[in-house]
Amino acid sequence: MTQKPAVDQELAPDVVAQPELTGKKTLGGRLASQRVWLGCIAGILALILLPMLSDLIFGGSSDFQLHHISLIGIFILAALAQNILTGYAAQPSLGNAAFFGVSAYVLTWLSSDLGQPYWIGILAAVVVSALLGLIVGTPALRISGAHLAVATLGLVTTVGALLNFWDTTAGRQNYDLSNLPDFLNDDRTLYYFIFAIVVCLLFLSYHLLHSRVGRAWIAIRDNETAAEAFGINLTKYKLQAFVISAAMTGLAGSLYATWATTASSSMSSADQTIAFLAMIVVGGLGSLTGSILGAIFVGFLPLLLGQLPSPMVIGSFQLQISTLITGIYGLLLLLVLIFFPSGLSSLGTQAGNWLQRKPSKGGTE
Amino acid sequence: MSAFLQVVIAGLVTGSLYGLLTLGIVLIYRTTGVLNFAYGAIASLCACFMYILLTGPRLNFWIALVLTLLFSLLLGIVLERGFARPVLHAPVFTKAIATLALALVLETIAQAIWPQLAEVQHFSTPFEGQALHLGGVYLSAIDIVILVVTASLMLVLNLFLMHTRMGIAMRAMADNIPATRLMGASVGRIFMLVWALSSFLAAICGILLAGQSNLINVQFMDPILLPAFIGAVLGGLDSLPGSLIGGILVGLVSNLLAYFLAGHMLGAVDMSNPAIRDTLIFVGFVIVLLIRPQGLRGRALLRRV
Amino acid sequence: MTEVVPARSLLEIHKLTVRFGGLVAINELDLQIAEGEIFALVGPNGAGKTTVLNCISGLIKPAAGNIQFEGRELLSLPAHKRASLGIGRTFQQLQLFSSMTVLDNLLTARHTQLQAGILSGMLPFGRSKREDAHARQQAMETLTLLGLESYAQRRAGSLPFGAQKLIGVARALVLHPRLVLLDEPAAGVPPQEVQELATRLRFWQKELGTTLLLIEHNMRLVQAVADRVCVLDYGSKLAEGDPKTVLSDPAVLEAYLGRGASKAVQQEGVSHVEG
Amino acid sequence: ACGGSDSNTTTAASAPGVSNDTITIGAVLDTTGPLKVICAPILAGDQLYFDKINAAGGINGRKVKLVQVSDDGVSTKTKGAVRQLFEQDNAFALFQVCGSGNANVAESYISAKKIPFVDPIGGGAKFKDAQGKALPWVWMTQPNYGDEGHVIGYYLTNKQHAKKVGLLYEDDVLGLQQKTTLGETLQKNGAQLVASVGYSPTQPDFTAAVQTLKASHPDVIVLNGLPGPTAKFVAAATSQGYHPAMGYLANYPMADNSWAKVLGPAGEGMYVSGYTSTTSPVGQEYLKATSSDAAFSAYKFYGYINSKIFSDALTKAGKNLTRDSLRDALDHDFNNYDTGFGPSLTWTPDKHGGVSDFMFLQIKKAQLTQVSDFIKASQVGQ
Amino acid sequence: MLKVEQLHVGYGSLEVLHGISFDVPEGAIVAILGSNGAGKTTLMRALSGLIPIKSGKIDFAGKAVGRLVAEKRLREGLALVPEGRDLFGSLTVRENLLMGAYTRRSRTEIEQDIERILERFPRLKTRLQAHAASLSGGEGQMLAIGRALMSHPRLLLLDEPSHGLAPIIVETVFEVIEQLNREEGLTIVLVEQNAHQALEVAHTAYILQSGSIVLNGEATTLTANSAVQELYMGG
Ligand SMILES: Nc1ncnc2c1ncn2[C@@H]1O[C@H](COP(=O)(O)OP(=O)(O)OP(=O)(O)O)[C@@H](O)[C@H]1O
Ligand SMILES: Nc1ncnc2c1ncn2[C@@H]1O[C@H](COP(=O)(O)OP(=O)(O)OP(=O)(O)O)[C@@H](O)[C@H]1O
Ligand SMILES: CC(C)C[C@H](N)C(=O)O
Ligand SMILES: [Mg+2]
Ligand SMILES: [Mg+2]
Repeated sequence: MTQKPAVDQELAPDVVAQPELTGKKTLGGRLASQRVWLGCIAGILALILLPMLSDLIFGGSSDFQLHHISLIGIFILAALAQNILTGYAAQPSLGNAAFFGVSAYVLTWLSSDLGQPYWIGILAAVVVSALLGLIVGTPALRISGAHLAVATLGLVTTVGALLNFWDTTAGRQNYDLSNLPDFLNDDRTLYYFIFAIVVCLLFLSYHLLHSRVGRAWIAIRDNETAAEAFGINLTKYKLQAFVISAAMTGLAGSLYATWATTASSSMSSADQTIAFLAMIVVGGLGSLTGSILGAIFVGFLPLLLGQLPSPMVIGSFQLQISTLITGIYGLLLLLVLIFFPSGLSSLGTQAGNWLQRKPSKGGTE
Repeated sequence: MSAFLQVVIAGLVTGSLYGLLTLGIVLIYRTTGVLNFAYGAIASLCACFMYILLTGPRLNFWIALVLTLLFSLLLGIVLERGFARPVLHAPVFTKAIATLALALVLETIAQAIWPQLAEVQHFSTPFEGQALHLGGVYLSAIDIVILVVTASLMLVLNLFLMHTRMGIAMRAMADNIPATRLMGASVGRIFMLVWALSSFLAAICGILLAGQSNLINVQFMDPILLPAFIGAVLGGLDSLPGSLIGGILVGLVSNLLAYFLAGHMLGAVDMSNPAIRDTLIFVGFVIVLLIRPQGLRGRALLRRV
Repeated sequence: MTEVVPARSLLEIHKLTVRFGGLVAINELDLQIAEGEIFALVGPNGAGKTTVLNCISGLIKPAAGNIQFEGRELLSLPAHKRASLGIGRTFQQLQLFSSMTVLDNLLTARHTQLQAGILSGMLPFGRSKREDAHARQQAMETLTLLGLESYAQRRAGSLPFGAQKLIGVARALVLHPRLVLLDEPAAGVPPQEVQELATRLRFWQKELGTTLLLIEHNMRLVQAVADRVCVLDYGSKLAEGDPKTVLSDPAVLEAYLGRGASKAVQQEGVSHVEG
Repeated sequence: ACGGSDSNTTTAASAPGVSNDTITIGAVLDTTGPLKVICAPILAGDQLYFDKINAAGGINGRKVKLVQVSDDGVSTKTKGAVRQLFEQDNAFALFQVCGSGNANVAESYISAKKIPFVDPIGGGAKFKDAQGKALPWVWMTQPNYGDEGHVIGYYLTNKQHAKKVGLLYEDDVLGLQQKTTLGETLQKNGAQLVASVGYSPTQPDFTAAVQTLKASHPDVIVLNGLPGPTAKFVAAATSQGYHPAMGYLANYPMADNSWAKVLGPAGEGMYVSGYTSTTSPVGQEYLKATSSDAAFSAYKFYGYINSKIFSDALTKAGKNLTRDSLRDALDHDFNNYDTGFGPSLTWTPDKHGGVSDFMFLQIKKAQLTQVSDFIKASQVGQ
Repeated sequence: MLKVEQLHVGYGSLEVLHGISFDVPEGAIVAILGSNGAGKTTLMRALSGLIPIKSGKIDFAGKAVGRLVAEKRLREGLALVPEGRDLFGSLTVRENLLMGAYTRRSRTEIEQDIERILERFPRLKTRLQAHAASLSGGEGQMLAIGRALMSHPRLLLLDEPSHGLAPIIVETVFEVIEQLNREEGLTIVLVEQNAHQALEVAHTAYILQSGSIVLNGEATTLTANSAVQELYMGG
């Protein structure tokens, strides 16, 4: 886990048409960016129409299915946050689940124990996460690579243990997030609420990553020394990445508590935090689409696999699927990593390349 | 006093086990730059294999041991071929996550073929119940074995890695795989050796751990993986002696803390709570890293421009 | 070429010493670089040239000595602040932002001249987009000036070595810095382009008043552009002065140029580029 | 939105999940996560019993269909699992959620929807509200750890004449309550809890715990928690040559032969508290049905007998099965009900707690053997 | 000794070399010249096996090596000094040299060779225990050349060996090239920006432009060619 950039620069093919990085001057670029826009609009429309589709397909259990789908939204936020930190600013931090857990507890504490309004709780959760990000980011400036990864992994399990300690000393068996605003008790509005946030943050992140700040992060990822020599304040930008990532993960964490109506110390666990990293690796480091694809794959696939009938009857043979789910998931994960070593988003890029080549062939140039 | 000594000795033994575990982790890290999250699963798979040999065909302990070590070499080779080779050129993060996926797969396989090992089982060794009494201190035979095996493996391995042709090539590979090829070194073969070796080490570690607690199940390595990682990083990740020192430090400190904090309250907070102990260890670890970011024995990353 | 008497020093290095473990890489070095001149630093491999540059741009903390830029002490400033004073540089081993396009490399180099922070960066309109558009235009101008405009949208890491070298130069110049530190810009650049490079460096110096500190083993380039040359050996100054004199100094021939090279340099009579 | 509480069954039957020929019931049992060791055998026991019932014609003419979902043992996933049972799989009632915290998450859902929930598996699960009033939709069968602490304290002092007792406990709902009640009863009976050490389930090393307990020279050490960690503790003590004068006594999650086997030679003579006896007819019936199993599993037996209790409740609720009729049956028809595993069980609208009688077992030749009669917590505690 | 026919090579979908053919007789020094991006480095990578070839043939000493992996080609006697040096940064200078001798067995011979290389590049002697990552640009280049020589190749591929070297060392390098060729019969393929010196030592030369060979001939003839002078020798 050294800080080498994700792509083998020496021998990697020239990705001319990486729509996320190139400007918009060329004809191909313009077409690509039009396509990006069309894609976005189509995506948003699909999100709006999904509940109705779900009604058609699932009938009575539609709300429950939407509730499941909302989870993807929460994971997209978390993956996006991890990607900003790791895929762009190149900090191999495994600490995000700590923010995820802490924010859930802050929200629950404020609203269940102290009876504060939900919105205050969310706000406080995000602010506390951001502060925590600052606190974690400061030592992370000195520690790098695998050392940072292990240290932050330690942070996550320590925070998990402390949250659990709080639970036990407070004598509670589970931490109920009870007094939610009414509309969030409704699966459909919760769905719209979560995805509205997701779309907004994707939109804002897209611009941020293409702005001066985003370029500074990528510069740090590609070459810290050169970045510094060109006036990029490493301390400031790394800290900013930590804080933004922490705040976003905090938002995801408090939404998760809202979604599950409970906070649990297992939210700050090694499994959870590695899942966040797995999301962006599977999806694609340094790619927004990667965050989305990764969240779907890592966050949702196990749930889908859990829906497989168990025991599965194949002829006369009974397969106890439920005991194999973890392994099946691991195997699928492995296959994706082998066939898409730089993430599922490279699939998109390849398709994009192909799409882009076509019009310019018959085009005016 | 003897209780204190006992705690120190136990800390050393646990620490050595962490250290032993880190040897294989560091070996793979130094040759591929990857933290191998599947290491615990490999160790447990091998130890489980031995358990099956001991309880199924009821083989003699030593025969089972030899067979298990052979199995571990084979396992290493199979894993390298089937798993590590296809991701050899993938980015570091991809490799790290792939080891995680591998761990999931291995654990599932072990559980599917040996369902009884989903639960904790008794793992017996010829050392069980044997011990040395030194004054008031009690040193069990398996602890002595652990200390001796760890120390000698570390020495041999370090000599190998620092001074043999193959050892140098392994380190070279971590820097630059294409260039290693250009030197005529068969990267595939070295890589296979690395995996065989580290799986061999994992097997030893798994067996010793199971032998020490006389307990085994498919996931019995999980709780010691993180302390072992912490030990390895504390030591510097790129030095075998360093990682052993790091491992011992973690084992020792956590035992001593547990011993000294027992029964103490800080206001309403019970200081003997494991969460408090883990937190203190973690904070200490971070402080050491802040003072020496490269770890106690590690070398700072050098990048010239 | 007449001796340029430095009227006003832009950069003053005083008793600079750098050690790496037991190795003394630079030993009590004094250097003055005048505003607007092209100053070449040459010397055998491992003499400490790159180390001097790294001290100026803040990547290495020297053991002793001080460096003043326009009378301002540099060593107490963190590396990233020095760029905003107007110091640009290239690197011996490229160090481009290799996953970015060439244009984005140049935009990133203009970091200190842009303002946008997180909040304005997140918005699809407003200051961030405005200043980016402007910076992009300026970057294109720089690329055009150096004849590199066709590379603008290519991923920097995939370009041939020589091209990357020149893009490194473009990246250093795009900010219009007061002082540019060039570490072997001509290495890997084909001879015919070296001539062009010389012309362009002169242009930059003459038209834009940029001061250049140039490390080079390519004596054609040094002869073509340098106003003054300093030869470094084992971290100390071996000779300093105008290129002709210095490069025919027997000690320099002995330690650095060798007989063949000096012969070549003298016989071929490289055209000195003037503006 | 609509939610799943309204009936949308297409058959003429009376309640969701109940059709003319089947009753669908849901269970959240962690068969994939950390509680797998306990939940998987419980599920096997459930299935064994329901298969038997179904083969005999079902309950009031309806077959029982058990739908099990795993929440990976993680309480944030429990709600999703429960919702799946009721909103997707259209279950009639909730039978078993494994883990105290998880059961509590399930409780908030089923209470709001007025769904009966029988047998939360966890000695720390909620069945009373803050005012001590029974939660209207939850029925416990299992004893709670607090009661057990009283009985263990009583047994150690009155039957074994221990004076100084040490305690290893799991530092969460499994242990904290028991630590208190054990201490109280010991004190009341002239003995003392001389040291108590908490552990966390993932703790890799127990040496210091051993030394701390050893330093206070207890006559006996009580082991509270889960099979794995407590076995680790015993192994660590043994490898340091330590054995408390009067040995160990473990609480009921360890009342399983698999645990005795894990301990190996070190386990000989150890006491374990338990509340399920196989000497009853149901126990014998179970033993016969599982005679091909390698070893007796108390967890599987637990699943079996609880399925029986639940089936009895369904039977008592009558042919016209609704959630309310089931609730009525649970509240009124379980008066001194013979559980079939020893203790009797009484549920009233005001009392939804489980059994509170314990007996003690001893490991003899790696087998648990009953060595005491049932002792009622209500007689020894308070 | 080396025979290349109709070689097509590229990166991903981009083709860089469009059917290159040439011959390197045993004992010859062949220079390959060309401007930036002509494909010289790509050619060297393809010859040494660092990147796969799309089509065409590479015969080395009568054996088809075009599909062999890099390590097998080295074992056949084909060594490369890569562009950008590709040192093992975390290994010491000495260990880098030892890596160069990976395929060789005799300890004493290896030690002798290390001695010989240190004599040629005395600058390395003082840095023997330093990590390669700490070397200056030129020191690193010397090490890269030394390392390649340690394998006792039959054919040495040099990708801009004079890169970053002080003039006096460039001289040494070319001396060494000539000497190895003369005394040990080492065959050499040389890519250089320094066309003057390359043509001085080379027997024949090929000129590469946009991935195709546009000109070839005796080194002396090419030196006299005005177009070559204009384009590759800086007028
Ligand atoms: N970080 C470092 N650690 C150890 N030694 C170093 C370090 N940086 C430089 N050196 C050593 O200091 C000396 C000077 O190096 P420097 O890079 O300044 O040389 P240079 O004059 O630029 O040489 P070249 O012309 O070959 O690039 C070299 O011997 C080099 O090995
Ligand atoms: N990793 C890569 N991915 C994509 N294209 C590449 C890659 N490496 C080189 N190229 C392209 O291949 C072509 C030939 O490059 P090559 O490096 O072989 O040139 P060269 O002749 O060695 O140039 P130079 O003299 O600058 O070293 C160039 O157009 C370059 O952009
Ligand atoms: C079946 C029981 C032993 C489970 C245990 N009581 C728990 O709380 O998780
Ligand atoms: Mg240099
Ligand atoms: Mg090249």
